[in-house]
Amino acid sequence: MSALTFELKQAPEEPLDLSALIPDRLAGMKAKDIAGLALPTLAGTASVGDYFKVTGKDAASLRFLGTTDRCDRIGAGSSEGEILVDGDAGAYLGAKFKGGTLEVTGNAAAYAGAAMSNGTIDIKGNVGERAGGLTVGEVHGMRGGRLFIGGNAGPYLAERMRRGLITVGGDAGEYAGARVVAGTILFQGKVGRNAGYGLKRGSLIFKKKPKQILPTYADCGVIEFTYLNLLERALKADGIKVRLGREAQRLMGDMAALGKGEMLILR
Amino acid sequence: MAVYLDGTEVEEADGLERAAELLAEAKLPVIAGLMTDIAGAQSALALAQKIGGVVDHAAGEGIARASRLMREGGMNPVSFGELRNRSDRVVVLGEAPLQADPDLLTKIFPEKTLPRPGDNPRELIAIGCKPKGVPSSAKSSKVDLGNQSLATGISMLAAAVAGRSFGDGESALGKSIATAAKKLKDSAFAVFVYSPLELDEPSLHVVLDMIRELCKDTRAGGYTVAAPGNGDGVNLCSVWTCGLPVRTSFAHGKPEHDAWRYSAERLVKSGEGDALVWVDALGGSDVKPPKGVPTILITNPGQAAPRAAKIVIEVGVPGEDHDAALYLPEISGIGMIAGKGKASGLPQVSDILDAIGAKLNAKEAA
Amino acid sequence: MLIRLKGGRVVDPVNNRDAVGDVFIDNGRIVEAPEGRQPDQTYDVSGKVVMAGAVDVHSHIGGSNVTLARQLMPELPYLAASGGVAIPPNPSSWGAYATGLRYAQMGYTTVIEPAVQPTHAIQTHLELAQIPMIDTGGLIILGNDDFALRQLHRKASKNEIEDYVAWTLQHARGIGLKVINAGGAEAFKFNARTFDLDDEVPEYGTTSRQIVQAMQHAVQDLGVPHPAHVHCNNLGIAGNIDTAIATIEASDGVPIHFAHIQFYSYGKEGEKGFSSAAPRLVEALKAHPNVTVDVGQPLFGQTVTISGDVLRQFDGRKAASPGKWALYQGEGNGTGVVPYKYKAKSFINAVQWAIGLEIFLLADSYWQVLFSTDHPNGALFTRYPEIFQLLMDKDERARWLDKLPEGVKEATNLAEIEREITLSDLAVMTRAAPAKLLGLTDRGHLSPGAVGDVAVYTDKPNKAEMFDRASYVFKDGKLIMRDGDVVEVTWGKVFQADPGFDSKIERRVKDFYGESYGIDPKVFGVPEDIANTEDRFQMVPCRT
Amino acid sequence: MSDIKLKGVTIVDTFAEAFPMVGTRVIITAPTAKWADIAARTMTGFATSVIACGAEGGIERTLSRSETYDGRPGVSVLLFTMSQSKLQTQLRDRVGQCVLTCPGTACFAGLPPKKGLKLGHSLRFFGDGWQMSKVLNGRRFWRVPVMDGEFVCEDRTGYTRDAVGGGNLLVVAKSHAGALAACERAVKAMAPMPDIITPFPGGIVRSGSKVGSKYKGQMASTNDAYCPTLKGAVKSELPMNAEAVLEIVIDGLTPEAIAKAMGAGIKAIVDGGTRDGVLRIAAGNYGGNLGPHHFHLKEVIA
Repeated sequence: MSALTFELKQAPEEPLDLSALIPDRLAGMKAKDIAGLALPTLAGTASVGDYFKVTGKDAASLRFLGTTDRCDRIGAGSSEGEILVDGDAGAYLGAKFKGGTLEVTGNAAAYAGAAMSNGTIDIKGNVGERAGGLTVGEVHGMRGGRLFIGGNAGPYLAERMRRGLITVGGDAGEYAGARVVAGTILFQGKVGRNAGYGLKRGSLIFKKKPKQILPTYADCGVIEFTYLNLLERALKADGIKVRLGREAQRLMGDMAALGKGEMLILR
Repeated sequence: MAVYLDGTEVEEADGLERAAELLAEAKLPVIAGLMTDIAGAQSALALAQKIGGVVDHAAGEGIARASRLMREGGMNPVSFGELRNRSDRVVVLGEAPLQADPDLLTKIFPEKTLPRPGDNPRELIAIGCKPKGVPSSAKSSKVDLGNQSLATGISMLAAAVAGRSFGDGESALGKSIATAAKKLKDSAFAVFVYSPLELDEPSLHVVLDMIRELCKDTRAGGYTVAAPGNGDGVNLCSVWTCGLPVRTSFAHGKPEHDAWRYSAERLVKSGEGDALVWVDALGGSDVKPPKGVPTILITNPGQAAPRAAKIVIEVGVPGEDHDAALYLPEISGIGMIAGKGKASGLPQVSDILDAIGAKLNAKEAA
Repeated sequence: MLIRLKGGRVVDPVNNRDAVGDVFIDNGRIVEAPEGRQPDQTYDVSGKVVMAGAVDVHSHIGGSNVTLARQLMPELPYLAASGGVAIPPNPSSWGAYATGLRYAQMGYTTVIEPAVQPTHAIQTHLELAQIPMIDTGGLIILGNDDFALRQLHRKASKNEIEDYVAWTLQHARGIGLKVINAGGAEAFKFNARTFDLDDEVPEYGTTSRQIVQAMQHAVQDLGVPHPAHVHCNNLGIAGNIDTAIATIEASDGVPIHFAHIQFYSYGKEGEKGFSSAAPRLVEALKAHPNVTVDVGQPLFGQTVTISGDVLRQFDGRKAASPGKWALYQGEGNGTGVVPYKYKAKSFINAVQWAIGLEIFLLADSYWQVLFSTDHPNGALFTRYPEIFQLLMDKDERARWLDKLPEGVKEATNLAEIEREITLSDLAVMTRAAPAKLLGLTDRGHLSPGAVGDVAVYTDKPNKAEMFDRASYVFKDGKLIMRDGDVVEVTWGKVFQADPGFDSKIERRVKDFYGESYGIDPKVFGVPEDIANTEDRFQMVPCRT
Repeated sequence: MSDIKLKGVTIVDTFAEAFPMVGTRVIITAPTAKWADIAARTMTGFATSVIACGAEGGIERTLSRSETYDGRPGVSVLLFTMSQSKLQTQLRDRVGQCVLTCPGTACFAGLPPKKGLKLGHSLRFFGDGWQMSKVLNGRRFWRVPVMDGEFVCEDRTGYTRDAVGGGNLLVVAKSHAGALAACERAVKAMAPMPDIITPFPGGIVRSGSKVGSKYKGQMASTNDAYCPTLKGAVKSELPMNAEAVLEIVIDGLTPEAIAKAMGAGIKAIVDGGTRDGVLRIAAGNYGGNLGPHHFHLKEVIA
C-alpha cells in the first residue's frame, strides 16, 4: 500500500495544529474523508483539505511533503507507525510521542520531542528551544525513546529529562541538559553555558570538551568505561556511527542538585 | 482624556469604535502589557474571552518562570511581614531586588520585630549584589562572585548547603560560599530574596531545592520581588478567573496556557498575533510594546506620543486618579490604594476595555 | 412575576412538609398560594422533587489560598476527571466562573468560603465577585495572628478582644470567624512540628484551648449568629478523637462549630493502629447540643488539599501526589497546599471514607451534623451527588465496601449500618441546618417570605444522577439553570456580620500594623464597592 | 528388548529419564578471554548437582568479541535449579560473589530479559546509591562503581521453565581407563553444542545414584546395579567383564538440545569402536515413573 501522503498546497500564514494526523487516528480512513477533517489553526479552524493534498492509503506510513515551520504538532502524541516529514516542522514536533518512528529531513522548531515517552524521532536539521524538554503542564521532560538531532539544538535541550537517549550532531544552546533527572545525552559539537545545571542523575557525554564546566561538578579523573562500548554499539544499531572510544574524563554533579549525575568528556 | 487615531485626536466614541473594528478583524488579538489594576485585568480577561484573544503581561517572562516553578515543584513563599519580622538570615540574590526597591533593606530590617525563632542576630547575606545602607539592626556579609555568574553562585551555595563537595569548593569563592552556607544551616528562618525576572529558570529550581533542604529542620522560604506593573495582581486575577496564569489564549473557547506560544512578544514578532492592545497605565513603564502589528495603546496622558500607536487612548493612573486594587508587596497580596484626586476625569482601563467590549457586542447584535 | 411550581414532591422539613403540592414564587420570594391570581409562569414539576436551594457551610471556593492551589495544580480538573466528575462547564478550568455554574447546576445557591486571611480579604472578595449564580460569604481567620496573641498574652480585657474580632469581621467583611489549629500555626513559625490543645505558643505563652475559648466567647458575646468555626489541632492523626472530644468538652456549652470533623474521628485500634471513632464522636455530639459539625467526607480520586493548618500541611507534604507542594508562610495562619489522591486501595483512605459516612449515618440530628467535603480537601464539591447516593443507598455502600482493602470492615462500623437517609434528612443537612447555623433565616426552607432559591430535581433511583443536574434552579425567583444548562447568568450577594466595636481598637490595630508591618490596615480593608455593584453586601443581623 | 550393536558397542534399548528444571543463561565478559573464563569457572564451581550445590551449572561456550554485547571476549554460562525462586537466589549469589568480584568483568542477559530473573536489579545496591541505570535499545543496564572502575550488569536475564536436567549416558567398559577415555571423547563432542552443559567434574560422574536408601533421611544412594564390585551380590546390570562404569549427565535449556547432545556423545564413543573396551552404552532411569522426559538411546542416535 502506498504511504498516506499530505502535500502542503501553500505555505500557511498562521500555525496549523497537525496533531490529528497520526497513524493511530487515521487508520481505516479514506483520503477523501481525511481531507474533510477539521484542522485547528492558531485562532480558528480549517480543514485538512484546505492546506493539504491528501493521497495514498497506508495510515501506518505517513508522509508530509513540503511542510514549513508553521506546521505544528506533527506526530504529537503518536504511538505507532512511521511518519516521514520531507520539509521543516513547526513547534511541538512529536511532543508526547509514544511510539513508532518520526523522521524529519529539515529543521524543527521549539519543543521537538518534548515529553516524548517512547519511539524514535530523527531530525536531520536543527531544532529550536526545549527539545526533549517539558511541555506545558508536565512535571518531567522526555521520559523515554530516542531523539536524534542531526544539526544544532536550541537552549534548554532535554530540560528535566527522565529517561531515554538524545544525540546532537551539531552544537547545543545554553542550559543543555538542565535539571535532567536521568537519561543520556550525547553532544557531538559545542555546548553553550551552564550545560548540566541542576542535573540530578543521568549522563551528559561530550565529544568536545565544553568551554565552561560548572564549578559544582566534581572531577573524578579519566577512566575506562565498558558502558561506552555498549552505547557505541547501541547507537550503531540505530544508524548513528560515532566513535566514543574507551576512556572518558568523568565529572559528577550537579552537586547543587542531587549530584548523582555525570559528565563524560570523551578522550 | 484624549483618544488618537493615527496620531490625530478623535472623539472617544469613534476611537473606541475603530478599536473594536480592529479587534474584530484580527485573527488573534493580543491583550498585553496589562500594567493596570485588578479591575483592568478583569476587563482584559473578559475581553479576551469575548474576542478569542490572548492575555499576557509586560513582566510575563518572569511570571512564566515563577508559574512553571510552582507547577513543577511548588514553592515556599514567605510574606513580606514574615520576612520582616521573623527571618534571621536574609539572602539577597542578584541585583534586581535592591534595584526594584532602594528602601528594601530598611523595610526588611526594622528596629523592632515581632517575636522570632532562634537566637541568631539578624543578618543580610548579599550574593551577586552590592547592598548600600544596611540598617544597623542587621549584620551584613557579602559573597563576591567574581567571574562567576549569579546562576553558578546559586548552584555553589546549594551544593554547600546540601553538604556536597564540588570542584571549586577550595577556591576563595568556594570558601566564602561555604561560610554563607553554614550560616544558612545554622539559621532558624532563612529567607531568599530574589526576582524571577532576574534568575534563570533552572536557578529558581535550585533555590527551591535549597529551601526544601533547609526547611527539613528549620524554617526557610523565598520572598520574590513583586513583578513590575502589578504583574502579580494581574496574574492572580487570570488564575482565579480561568484557572490559568497569563500567556493564556481563549482563541478556541476554552482557556489554553502556553508560556512560550502565548508570549505577546513572540506572537507579535512571528506575526501570529495580528492586533495588539497594550495597556501601560501605571504611570509609564520602560517596557515598550512589541512592534509590527496594529496597536491600541492604553496609557496615561503624557506617556506616549499620539503617533505611538494606531490608536492611543488616555486613561487615569490606578491608585492615583481612582481607587484601585493592586498587588501590594507589603502584604504579599492584593490591597486597595485610594485615588488621590477625583478630579482628573480620566477613565479607568476597565472602562475603556469594557466599552470596546460593548461595541463588539453591538456589532455582533447588528 | 408569579411563578408556580406545580405538582412536585415538596421536601421542606422546616415546615414538616414532604408531600406533593405547589410552590409559588413572587418577586423573588416564596409566597403562599395566592388567591385569585393566575401565575405568570407555571412549571409542571410532577414526578420531581422540590427543595430549597442548597447551602454549603464550608467550601474553599475563593481567595488567596485557593488561588495558590490553582497555581500549583492547574491540571486538577484533568486529573480529577479520571476519578470522578471534572469541574463543568469547562473541564480545563477551575476558575471562579466555572465554580458558580457547577454549584448552581447541583441546586446550590449559597456557599460559604471558610478561610479568609484578613490581610488578603480583598482578594477573596474580588474572587467571590467573579463567581456567578450563588450568594457567598467568608469566614475570617483569627487566632494565630500576632495581634490576637499579643492581646491574650497581656491578658487584654474581654471587651478589647471582642472589639478586635468585631473590627476584623467588619474590615474583612466576614459572616463569621474561623480558628484554624489555634496557636499551632504560630508555633510552627517557631519550628514546632506538633501542637496540642494545651501546648503553649512560644513567646506568647497562651494555649490553644485559651485561644479557642477566647474567640468562641467573643463571637458569642458579640451576638454574631454563626458560632466560632473551629479547625482543631491534630488533624488527620490516628487517635485524634481524644483531641476532638477534649475540644468539644472545652466548649463549655457555648455554641461552636467544628469543621470537617471526619478528619478528627480517628481511633488507633486494630492491627494498623487506625480505626473509626465515629461512634465516640456521635456520643459526644449527643451530650453537647451546643456543638455543630460538618463532616468533610472524602471520596476516592485526585484532589488537592488547601489549609491554613500549615503545621499539618507541612507534615502532609510527604504524601503529596503529584509530588509537589506549596507552603505560604504569611501573617496569621498562612496556607499549605498539598495535592492528594485518595485511593480505594489504601487502607487509611478507605477507613477515612467509611468514617465520614458513619458520622452521617449514626448522627442523631442533621441539625447538628452538616454536609461537607471540605472542598477540595476531602473531595471536590463537584462530586457531592456521589455522596448523596452513598447516604441514600446502602447497596451502593456495600458495593464499595466489598472493593476496599481487607480489614476496613473490621476497623469501621459502616458494614453494620443499614440506614438510608431520607430526602428530608438531606434537606436538613444541606439546606435548613447550614442556613440556620449561618443566621440566614430567609433560606434553607420554603416558608412564605423565604428567598426564591429553589432547586427542582427529577426523582431517580440513582441519587447521584438525580442530584448531578437539577431540572430547574431558581435564584431569587429567577430561573437560572434548566437541566444543567445556563438559562441566565446572575450575580449574587455576600453576607456579612457587623456587630460593631469601640473605635479605640482601630487605633491599636493601626499602630500594630504600622509598627510591625509598615502599613496602614486600610490597604487591606474591603471596600463596599469592591464588586462594582450596589448592595453587594447584605448584613446578617447580630443578636443584641 | 532389542539392543543394537554399533561398531561393536552395544546400545542398550533403554532411555535416560530426565526431569524438568528451570534454567537461565548469562554472558560474562572481561577485558581478556582469560578473565572471562576465570569468572565463569568460579561462578559455576560447586554446581554439579542440585542435591547439595543449590544449582547445576557450567560453561556453555566461549564467545568471541563479535558475539558479545560490549565487544569484549566472553563466556556463556548456564545455570539450572528445580524452581524459579531457587534459581533467582543462586544467580544472585553466584554472580554477586564470583562475577561482581572478578576484575574487569561485566554481566549480561543470555536470554531475553523481559520479566526475567533479577541480575543487576539486585546487585546494583552494592553501589550504595552511586549506581546508575542506563537503558539502551530497551534493555536496562546498571553501572556500579567498583575499585577497578565500573561493574556493568544487565538489570535482568531471562529464564526458561522448559529446561531439562539429568539427561545421561552410562558407559560400561572393560577397564576404568577405557571408560574414562570414551567419556572424555563424548564430553569433548558435546562441548561446542548450544544450550547444554555437563555439570559434573570434567563433564563425567562416577557416582551414579538410585532413588532411596536403606538409611533414613538419605534420599539417594549408590547405583548398586552398576557398581562392578557388587556384581555378584546384587541384581546387577553389568556383565561380569565390566570393570568400570562412568556417566555423563547433561542439563539443557530444551529437551531437543539434550537429545542432540546425547546423540553426539554416543556417536563419539561408538566412533572409537572397541578400542577402549567399551561394552555397552546404557542410560539411567527409574522405570519411567518419575521423570516426564524419556530420551531413548535408539532415538537420539537416529
